[in-house]
Amino acid sequence: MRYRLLYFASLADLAGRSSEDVQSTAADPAALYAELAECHGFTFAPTRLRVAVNGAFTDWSHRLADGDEVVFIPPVSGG
Amino acid sequence: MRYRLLYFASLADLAGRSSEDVQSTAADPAALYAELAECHGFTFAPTRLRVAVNGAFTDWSHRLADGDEVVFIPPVSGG
Amino acid sequence: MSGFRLADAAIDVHAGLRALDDPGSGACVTFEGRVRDRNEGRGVLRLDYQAYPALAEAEGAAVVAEALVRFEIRAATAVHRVGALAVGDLAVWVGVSAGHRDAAFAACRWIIDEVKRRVPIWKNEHYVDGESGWLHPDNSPVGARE
Amino acid sequence: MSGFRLADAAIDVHAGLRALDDPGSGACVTFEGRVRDRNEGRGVLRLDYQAYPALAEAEGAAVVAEALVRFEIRAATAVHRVGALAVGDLAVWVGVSAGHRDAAFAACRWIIDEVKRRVPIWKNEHYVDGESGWLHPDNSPVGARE
Repeated sequence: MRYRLLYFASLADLAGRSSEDVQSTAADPAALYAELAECHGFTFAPTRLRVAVNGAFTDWSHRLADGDEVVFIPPVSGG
Repeated sequence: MRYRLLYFASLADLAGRSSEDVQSTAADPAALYAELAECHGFTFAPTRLRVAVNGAFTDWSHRLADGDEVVFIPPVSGG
Repeated sequence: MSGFRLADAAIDVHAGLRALDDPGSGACVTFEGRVRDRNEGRGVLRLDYQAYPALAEAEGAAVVAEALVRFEIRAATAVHRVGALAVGDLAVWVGVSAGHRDAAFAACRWIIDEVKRRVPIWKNEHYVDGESGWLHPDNSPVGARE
Repeated sequence: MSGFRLADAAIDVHAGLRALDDPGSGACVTFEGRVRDRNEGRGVLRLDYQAYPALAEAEGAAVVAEALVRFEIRAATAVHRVGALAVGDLAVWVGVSAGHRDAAFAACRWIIDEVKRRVPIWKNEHYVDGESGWLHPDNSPVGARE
Protein backbone atom coordinates (compact mmCIF):
# COMPACT_ATOMS: atom_id res chain seq x y z
CA MET A 1 0.00 0.00 0.00
CA ARG A 2 0.95 3.63 -0.40
CA TYR A 3 1.32 5.80 2.74
CA ARG A 4 2.01 9.49 3.22
CA LEU A 5 4.53 10.07 6.01
CA LEU A 6 5.11 13.40 7.82
CA TYR A 7 8.22 13.84 9.97
CA PHE A 8 8.80 16.35 12.76
CA ALA A 9 11.66 17.46 15.00
CA SER A 10 14.48 14.93 15.35
CA LEU A 11 12.71 12.36 13.14
CA ALA A 12 12.71 14.91 10.30
CA ASP A 13 16.42 15.57 10.93
CA LEU A 14 17.25 11.85 10.82
CA ALA A 15 15.07 11.17 7.76
CA GLY A 16 16.46 14.25 6.04
CA ARG A 17 12.94 15.17 4.92
CA SER A 18 9.68 16.46 6.33
CA SER A 19 7.47 14.12 4.33
CA GLU A 20 7.58 11.23 1.91
CA ASP A 21 5.30 8.77 0.12
CA VAL A 22 6.21 5.14 0.66
CA GLN A 23 5.10 1.83 -0.76
CA SER A 24 4.90 -0.75 2.00
CA THR A 25 3.31 -4.05 2.92
CA ALA A 26 3.10 -2.96 6.57
CA ALA A 27 -0.48 -3.27 7.75
CA ASP A 28 -0.23 -1.25 10.96
CA PRO A 29 1.89 1.64 12.32
CA ALA A 30 4.05 -0.74 14.38
CA ALA A 31 5.22 -2.61 11.28
CA LEU A 32 5.57 0.60 9.28
CA TYR A 33 7.71 2.23 12.00
CA ALA A 34 10.00 -0.81 12.17
CA GLU A 35 10.55 -0.55 8.41
CA LEU A 36 11.17 3.21 8.45
CA ALA A 37 13.37 3.11 11.57
CA GLU A 38 15.60 0.61 9.74
CA CYS A 39 15.68 2.80 6.64
CA HIS A 40 16.24 6.20 8.31
CA GLY A 41 18.12 5.18 11.44
CA PHE A 42 15.40 6.25 13.91
CA THR A 43 16.55 5.41 17.45
CA PHE A 44 13.34 6.05 19.41
CA ALA A 45 11.72 2.91 20.77
CA PRO A 46 8.04 2.90 19.73
CA THR A 47 7.10 3.18 23.43
CA ARG A 48 8.56 6.70 23.42
CA LEU A 49 6.48 7.77 20.41
CA ARG A 50 2.80 8.28 19.73
CA VAL A 51 1.23 7.65 16.37
CA ALA A 52 -1.37 9.62 14.42
CA VAL A 53 -3.25 8.49 11.32
CA ASN A 54 -5.06 11.05 9.16
CA GLY A 55 -4.59 13.76 11.80
CA ALA A 56 -5.87 11.87 14.85
CA PHE A 57 -4.00 9.97 17.56
CA THR A 58 -4.47 6.23 17.29
CA ASP A 59 -2.78 3.04 18.47
CA TRP A 60 0.07 1.02 17.02
CA SER A 61 -2.16 -1.81 15.85
CA HIS A 62 -4.50 0.50 13.91
CA ARG A 63 -5.37 -1.17 10.56
CA LEU A 64 -3.86 1.09 7.85
CA ALA A 65 -5.64 1.82 4.56
CA ASP A 66 -4.15 2.76 1.22
CA GLY A 67 -3.41 6.50 1.08
CA ASP A 68 -3.35 7.04 4.88
CA GLU A 69 -1.29 9.88 6.31
CA VAL A 70 0.83 8.42 9.09
CA VAL A 71 2.84 10.47 11.61
CA PHE A 72 5.13 9.22 14.37
CA ILE A 73 5.09 11.80 17.14
CA PRO A 74 8.35 12.24 19.09
CA PRO A 75 8.14 13.36 22.74
CA VAL A 76 6.72 16.88 22.60
CA SER A 77 8.46 19.93 24.06
CA GLY A 78 6.15 22.89 23.59
CA GLY A 79 5.59 25.57 26.20
CA MET B 1 -3.91 61.91 77.21
CA ARG B 2 -4.80 63.09 73.74
CA TYR B 3 -5.17 60.50 70.93
CA ARG B 4 -5.81 60.83 67.24
CA LEU B 5 -8.36 58.25 66.00
CA LEU B 6 -8.93 57.25 62.37
CA TYR B 7 -12.05 55.29 61.42
CA PHE B 8 -12.63 53.12 58.35
CA ALA B 9 -15.48 51.22 56.75
CA SER B 10 -18.36 50.36 59.10
CA LEU B 11 -16.61 51.93 62.11
CA ALA B 12 -16.53 55.26 60.25
CA ASP B 13 -20.25 54.86 59.41
CA LEU B 14 -21.13 54.17 63.05
CA ALA B 15 -18.91 56.96 64.40
CA GLY B 16 -20.24 59.33 61.75
CA ARG B 17 -16.69 60.58 61.13
CA SER B 18 -13.42 59.41 59.62
CA SER B 19 -11.22 60.85 62.38
CA GLU B 20 -11.34 62.57 65.71
CA ASP B 21 -9.08 63.74 68.54
CA VAL B 22 -10.07 62.45 71.96
CA GLN B 23 -8.97 63.09 75.52
CA SER B 24 -8.84 59.82 77.44
CA THR B 25 -7.30 58.21 80.48
CA ALA B 26 -7.14 54.86 78.61
CA ALA B 27 -3.56 53.61 78.71
CA ASP B 28 -3.83 50.91 76.03
CA PRO B 29 -5.91 50.24 72.90
CA ALA B 30 -8.13 47.74 74.76
CA ALA B 31 -9.30 50.40 77.23
CA LEU B 32 -9.58 53.03 74.53
CA TYR B 33 -11.72 50.77 72.32
CA ALA B 34 -14.07 49.99 75.22
CA GLU B 35 -14.57 53.72 75.77
CA LEU B 36 -15.14 54.50 72.09
CA ALA B 37 -17.37 51.47 71.49
CA GLU B 38 -19.62 52.73 74.28
CA CYS B 39 -19.63 56.24 72.84
CA HIS B 40 -20.15 55.35 69.14
CA GLY B 41 -22.07 52.08 69.44
CA PHE B 42 -19.38 49.89 67.87
CA THR B 43 -20.56 46.28 67.91
CA PHE B 44 -17.37 44.46 66.90
CA ALA B 45 -15.81 42.42 69.69
CA PRO B 46 -12.12 43.38 70.00
CA THR B 47 -11.20 39.82 68.92
CA ARG B 48 -12.62 40.60 65.47
CA LEU B 49 -10.51 43.75 65.11
CA ARG B 50 -6.81 44.47 64.78
CA VAL B 51 -5.22 47.60 66.16
CA ALA B 52 -2.58 49.89 64.69
CA VAL B 53 -0.68 52.64 66.47
CA ASN B 54 1.17 55.27 64.48
CA GLY B 55 0.76 53.32 61.25
CA ALA B 56 1.95 49.90 62.45
CA PHE B 57 0.01 46.88 63.70
CA THR B 58 0.45 46.32 67.41
CA ASP B 59 -1.30 44.51 70.26
CA TRP B 60 -4.17 45.50 72.49
CA SER B 61 -1.95 46.02 75.54
CA HIS B 62 0.46 48.36 73.72
CA ARG B 63 1.33 51.26 76.09
CA LEU B 64 -0.11 54.40 74.46
CA ALA B 65 1.69 57.75 74.50
CA ASP B 66 0.27 61.24 74.28
CA GLY B 67 -0.41 62.20 70.66
CA ASP B 68 -0.51 58.62 69.31
CA GLU B 69 -2.54 57.87 66.19
CA VAL B 70 -4.72 54.85 66.99
CA VAL B 71 -6.73 52.86 64.42
CA PHE B 72 -9.07 49.95 65.03
CA ILE B 73 -9.03 47.80 61.89
CA PRO B 74 -12.30 46.05 60.99
CA PRO B 75 -12.14 42.72 59.13
CA VAL B 76 -10.67 43.61 55.73
CA SER B 77 -12.38 42.86 52.42
CA GLY B 78 -10.02 43.92 49.66
CA GLY B 79 -9.43 41.95 46.49
CA MET C 1 10.70 45.63 39.68
CA SER C 2 8.69 44.52 42.69
CA GLY C 3 6.32 46.23 45.08
CA PHE C 4 2.79 47.09 46.11
CA ARG C 5 0.76 50.20 45.46
CA LEU C 6 -2.69 51.64 45.84
CA ALA C 7 -4.15 53.13 42.65
CA ASP C 8 -6.88 55.76 42.56
CA ALA C 9 -7.31 55.43 38.77
CA ALA C 10 -7.53 52.52 36.31
CA ILE C 11 -4.71 49.97 36.70
CA ASP C 12 -2.44 49.73 33.64
CA VAL C 13 -2.01 45.96 33.22
CA HIS C 14 0.27 46.39 30.25
CA ALA C 15 2.73 48.56 32.16
CA GLY C 16 2.63 46.09 35.05
CA LEU C 17 3.43 43.18 32.77
CA ARG C 18 6.27 44.95 31.00
CA ALA C 19 7.84 45.86 34.35
CA LEU C 20 8.14 42.13 35.10
CA ASP C 21 9.98 41.25 31.88
CA ASP C 22 13.55 40.08 32.11
CA PRO C 23 15.57 37.61 30.04
CA GLY C 24 15.90 35.17 32.95
CA SER C 25 12.16 34.82 33.50
CA GLY C 26 10.58 31.90 31.70
CA ALA C 27 7.22 32.14 33.43
CA CYS C 28 4.89 34.97 34.32
CA VAL C 29 1.57 34.44 36.10
CA THR C 30 -0.92 37.23 36.62
CA PHE C 31 -4.13 37.53 38.58
CA GLU C 32 -6.86 40.06 37.79
CA GLY C 33 -9.68 40.57 40.25
CA ARG C 34 -12.63 42.38 38.69
CA VAL C 35 -15.93 43.72 39.98
CA ARG C 36 -18.59 41.10 39.25
CA ASP C 37 -22.19 41.86 38.40
CA ARG C 38 -23.38 39.57 41.18
CA ASN C 39 -22.32 38.59 44.71
CA GLU C 40 -24.01 35.61 46.32
CA GLY C 41 -27.04 36.05 44.12
CA ARG C 42 -27.45 39.81 44.60
CA GLY C 43 -27.07 42.14 41.63
CA VAL C 44 -24.11 44.49 42.11
CA LEU C 45 -24.15 48.01 40.63
CA ARG C 46 -20.78 49.31 41.79
CA LEU C 47 -18.23 49.17 44.63
CA ASP C 48 -16.26 51.58 46.71
CA TYR C 49 -12.90 50.52 48.04
CA GLN C 50 -11.53 52.35 51.05
CA ALA C 51 -7.99 51.87 52.35
CA TYR C 52 -6.01 52.99 55.36
CA PRO C 53 -3.32 54.19 52.96
CA ALA C 54 -0.16 54.29 55.11
CA LEU C 55 -0.75 50.86 56.62
CA ALA C 56 -2.15 49.32 53.41
CA GLU C 57 0.98 50.30 51.52
CA ALA C 58 3.28 49.04 54.28
CA GLU C 59 1.41 45.76 54.67
CA GLY C 60 1.12 45.23 50.90
CA ALA C 61 4.84 45.85 50.52
CA ALA C 62 5.48 43.35 53.34
CA VAL C 63 3.39 40.72 51.52
CA VAL C 64 5.38 41.16 48.31
CA ALA C 65 8.69 41.18 50.18
CA GLU C 66 7.74 37.95 51.97
CA ALA C 67 6.77 36.33 48.65
CA LEU C 68 10.21 37.15 47.24
CA VAL C 69 11.76 35.25 50.16
CA ARG C 70 9.31 32.32 50.25
CA PHE C 71 9.26 31.50 46.54
CA GLU C 72 11.86 31.11 43.80
CA ILE C 73 10.63 34.15 41.91
CA ARG C 74 12.38 37.06 40.24
CA ALA C 75 9.83 39.84 40.61
CA ALA C 76 6.33 40.43 41.96
CA THR C 77 3.96 43.37 41.81
CA ALA C 78 0.55 43.93 43.32
CA VAL C 79 -1.73 46.92 42.72
CA HIS C 80 -5.06 47.54 44.44
CA ARG C 81 -7.66 50.11 43.41
CA VAL C 82 -9.29 52.49 45.84
CA GLY C 83 -12.34 54.66 45.19
CA ALA C 84 -15.45 54.02 43.10
CA LEU C 85 -15.46 51.08 40.67
CA ALA C 86 -18.07 49.90 38.18
CA VAL C 87 -18.93 46.32 37.19
CA GLY C 88 -16.06 44.93 35.10
CA ASP C 89 -13.45 47.32 36.51
CA LEU C 90 -10.14 45.87 37.60
CA ALA C 91 -9.97 45.95 41.42
CA VAL C 92 -6.66 44.19 42.03
CA TRP C 93 -3.79 43.00 39.85
CA VAL C 94 -0.93 40.68 40.84
CA GLY C 95 1.93 39.75 38.52
CA VAL C 96 4.80 37.38 39.29
CA SER C 97 7.75 36.40 37.11
CA ALA C 98 10.02 33.45 37.80
CA GLY C 99 12.42 31.09 36.12
CA HIS C 100 9.82 28.32 36.20
CA ARG C 101 6.05 28.10 36.39
CA ASP C 102 5.67 26.22 39.69
CA ALA C 103 6.98 29.15 41.69
CA ALA C 104 5.17 31.74 39.56
CA PHE C 105 1.76 30.09 40.11
CA ALA C 106 2.34 29.45 43.82
CA ALA C 107 3.59 32.95 44.56
CA CYS C 108 0.84 34.70 42.60
CA ARG C 109 -1.81 32.74 44.47
CA TRP C 110 -0.13 33.35 47.82
CA ILE C 111 0.13 37.09 47.23
CA ILE C 112 -3.54 37.59 46.34
CA ASP C 113 -4.60 35.45 49.31
CA GLU C 114 -2.40 37.43 51.71
CA VAL C 115 -3.46 40.79 50.28
CA LYS C 116 -7.09 39.85 50.83
CA ARG C 117 -6.35 38.54 54.32
CA ARG C 118 -4.03 41.22 55.68
CA VAL C 119 -4.08 44.51 53.82
CA PRO C 120 -6.42 47.13 55.35
CA ILE C 121 -8.75 47.71 52.42
CA TRP C 122 -12.54 47.53 52.65
CA LYS C 123 -15.20 47.00 50.03
CA ASN C 124 -18.59 48.69 50.08
CA GLU C 125 -20.96 47.00 47.65
CA HIS C 126 -23.89 48.89 46.17
CA TYR C 127 -26.66 46.57 45.07
CA VAL C 128 -29.20 46.86 42.30
CA ASP C 129 -31.97 46.99 44.95
CA GLY C 130 -30.52 50.20 46.43
CA GLU C 131 -28.93 48.68 49.52
CA SER C 132 -25.23 48.91 50.22
CA GLY C 133 -22.85 47.65 52.86
CA TRP C 134 -19.29 47.00 53.90
CA LEU C 135 -18.25 43.42 53.32
CA HIS C 136 -16.51 40.88 55.50
CA PRO C 137 -13.74 38.75 54.04
CA ASP C 138 -16.34 35.98 53.73
CA ASN C 139 -18.48 38.41 51.68
CA SER C 140 -21.31 38.64 54.18
CA PRO C 141 -22.34 42.25 54.87
CA VAL C 142 -21.01 44.00 57.97
CA GLY C 143 -21.91 47.13 59.88
CA ALA C 144 -25.45 48.46 59.74
CA ARG C 145 -27.10 45.08 59.25
CA GLU C 146 -25.12 43.12 61.86
CA MET D 1 -14.46 33.27 23.92
CA SER D 2 -12.49 30.06 24.34
CA GLY D 3 -10.11 28.08 22.18
CA PHE D 4 -6.58 27.21 21.15
CA ARG D 5 -4.52 28.51 18.28
CA LEU D 6 -1.04 28.40 16.83
CA ALA D 7 0.47 31.80 16.09
CA ASP D 8 3.24 32.43 13.58
CA ALA D 9 3.70 36.04 14.73
CA ALA D 10 3.91 37.80 18.11
CA ILE D 11 1.05 36.92 20.48
CA ASP D 12 -1.19 39.88 21.36
CA VAL D 13 -1.67 39.48 25.12
CA HIS D 14 -3.91 42.50 25.32
CA ALA D 15 -6.36 41.13 22.76
CA GLY D 16 -6.32 37.78 24.55
CA LEU D 17 -7.15 39.39 27.88
CA ARG D 18 -9.95 41.53 26.49
CA ALA D 19 -11.53 38.49 24.86
CA LEU D 20 -11.90 36.95 28.35
CA ASP D 21 -13.71 39.92 29.88
CA ASP D 22 -17.31 39.50 30.93
CA PRO D 23 -19.33 40.99 33.78
CA GLY D 24 -19.72 37.63 35.52
CA SER D 25 -15.99 36.95 35.79
CA GLY D 26 -14.44 38.06 39.04
CA ALA D 27 -11.09 36.38 38.47
CA CYS D 28 -8.76 36.09 35.53
CA VAL D 29 -5.46 34.19 35.70
CA THR D 30 -2.93 34.27 32.89
CA PHE D 31 0.26 32.38 32.21
CA GLU D 32 3.03 33.67 29.94
CA GLY D 33 5.83 31.33 28.93
CA ARG D 34 8.83 33.20 27.55
CA VAL D 35 12.15 32.19 25.99
CA ARG D 36 14.76 32.29 28.75
CA ASP D 37 18.38 33.24 28.22
CA ARG D 38 19.52 30.00 29.85
CA ASN D 39 18.41 26.36 30.02
CA GLU D 40 20.04 24.12 32.61
CA GLY D 41 23.10 26.34 32.70
CA ARG D 42 23.58 26.66 28.93
CA GLY D 43 23.25 30.08 27.28
CA VAL D 44 20.33 30.16 24.85
CA LEU D 45 20.43 32.37 21.75
CA ARG D 46 17.06 31.57 20.18
CA LEU D 47 14.48 28.82 19.67
CA ASP D 48 12.53 27.34 16.85
CA TYR D 49 9.13 25.85 17.55
CA GLN D 50 7.76 23.33 15.09
CA ALA D 51 4.20 22.01 15.22
CA TYR D 52 2.20 19.35 13.45
CA PRO D 53 -0.45 21.99 12.78
CA ALA D 54 -3.62 19.96 12.19
CA LEU D 55 -3.10 17.74 15.21
CA ALA D 56 -1.69 20.51 17.45
CA GLU D 57 -4.79 22.60 16.84
CA ALA D 58 -7.14 19.67 17.44
CA GLU D 59 -5.31 18.56 20.59
CA GLY D 60 -4.99 22.11 21.93
CA ALA D 61 -8.71 22.66 21.37
CA ALA D 62 -9.41 19.38 23.18
CA VAL D 63 -7.34 20.55 26.18
CA VAL D 64 -9.29 23.81 26.43
CA ALA D 65 -12.63 22.04 25.97
CA GLU D 66 -11.73 19.57 28.73
CA ALA D 67 -10.75 22.44 31.05
CA LEU D 68 -14.17 24.03 30.52
CA VAL D 69 -15.77 20.80 31.72
CA ARG D 70 -13.36 20.03 34.57
CA PHE D 71 -13.28 23.46 36.21
CA GLU D 72 -15.87 26.10 37.16
CA ILE D 73 -14.58 28.58 34.62
CA ARG D 74 -16.28 30.87 32.12
CA ALA D 75 -13.68 31.08 29.35
CA ALA D 76 -10.18 29.85 28.52
CA THR D 77 -7.77 30.60 25.71
CA ALA D 78 -4.36 29.21 24.87
CA VAL D 79 -2.04 30.41 22.12
CA HIS D 80 1.28 28.82 21.17
CA ARG D 81 3.92 30.36 18.91
CA VAL D 82 5.57 28.48 16.08
CA GLY D 83 8.66 29.54 14.13
CA ALA D 84 11.79 31.40 15.25
CA LEU D 85 11.77 33.12 18.65
CA ALA D 86 14.40 35.26 20.36
CA VAL D 87 15.21 35.43 24.08
CA GLY D 88 12.36 37.20 25.86
CA ASP D 89 9.76 36.39 23.20
CA LEU D 90 6.41 35.06 24.33
CA ALA D 91 6.19 31.36 23.43
CA VAL D 92 2.86 30.44 24.98
CA TRP D 93 -0.01 32.32 26.58
CA VAL D 94 -2.91 30.91 28.59
CA GLY D 95 -5.76 33.00 29.98
CA VAL D 96 -8.67 31.77 32.10
CA SER D 97 -11.61 33.71 33.50
CA ALA D 98 -13.93 32.44 36.20
CA GLY D 99 -16.33 33.59 38.85
CA HIS D 100 -13.77 32.88 41.55
CA ARG D 101 -10.01 32.59 41.77
CA ASP D 102 -9.69 28.96 42.91
CA ALA D 103 -10.99 27.66 39.59
CA ALA D 104 -9.12 30.27 37.54
CA PHE D 105 -5.75 29.34 39.06
CA ALA D 106 -6.37 25.59 38.89
CA ALA D 107 -7.58 25.64 35.28
CA CYS D 108 -4.79 27.90 34.04
CA ARG D 109 -2.18 25.62 35.59
CA TRP D 110 -3.88 22.51 34.23
CA ILE D 111 -4.09 23.89 30.70
CA ILE D 112 -0.40 24.83 30.45
CA ASP D 113 0.59 21.45 31.90
CA GLU D 114 -1.61 19.57 29.40
CA VAL D 115 -0.48 21.69 26.45
CA LYS D 116 3.13 20.90 27.30
CA ARG D 117 2.36 17.23 27.79
CA ARG D 118 0.04 16.52 24.86
CA VAL D 119 0.16 19.03 22.05
CA PRO D 120 2.52 18.07 19.18
CA ILE D 121 4.90 21.03 19.29
CA TRP D 122 8.69 20.70 19.46
CA LYS D 123 11.37 23.11 20.57
CA ASN D 124 14.79 23.36 18.94
CA GLU D 125 17.17 25.34 21.16
CA HIS D 126 20.12 27.16 19.68
CA TYR D 127 22.87 27.67 22.21
CA VAL D 128 25.45 30.42 22.56
CA ASP D 129 28.18 27.81 21.92
CA GLY D 130 26.78 27.08 18.44
CA GLU D 131 25.13 23.74 19.23
CA SER D 132 21.43 23.18 18.78
CA GLY D 133 18.99 20.37 19.42
CA TRP D 134 15.42 19.26 19.76
CA LEU D 135 14.33 19.05 23.39
CA HIS D 136 12.53 16.39 25.37
CA PRO D 137 9.75 17.41 27.72
CA ASP D 138 12.29 17.04 30.55
CA ASN D 139 14.51 19.52 28.65
CA SER D 140 17.29 17.07 27.89
CA PRO D 141 18.35 17.20 24.23
CA VAL D 142 17.00 14.58 21.81
CA GLY D 143 17.92 13.43 18.35
CA ALA D 144 21.48 13.80 17.08
CA ARG D 145 23.06 13.56 20.51
CA GLU D 146 21.10 10.59 21.83
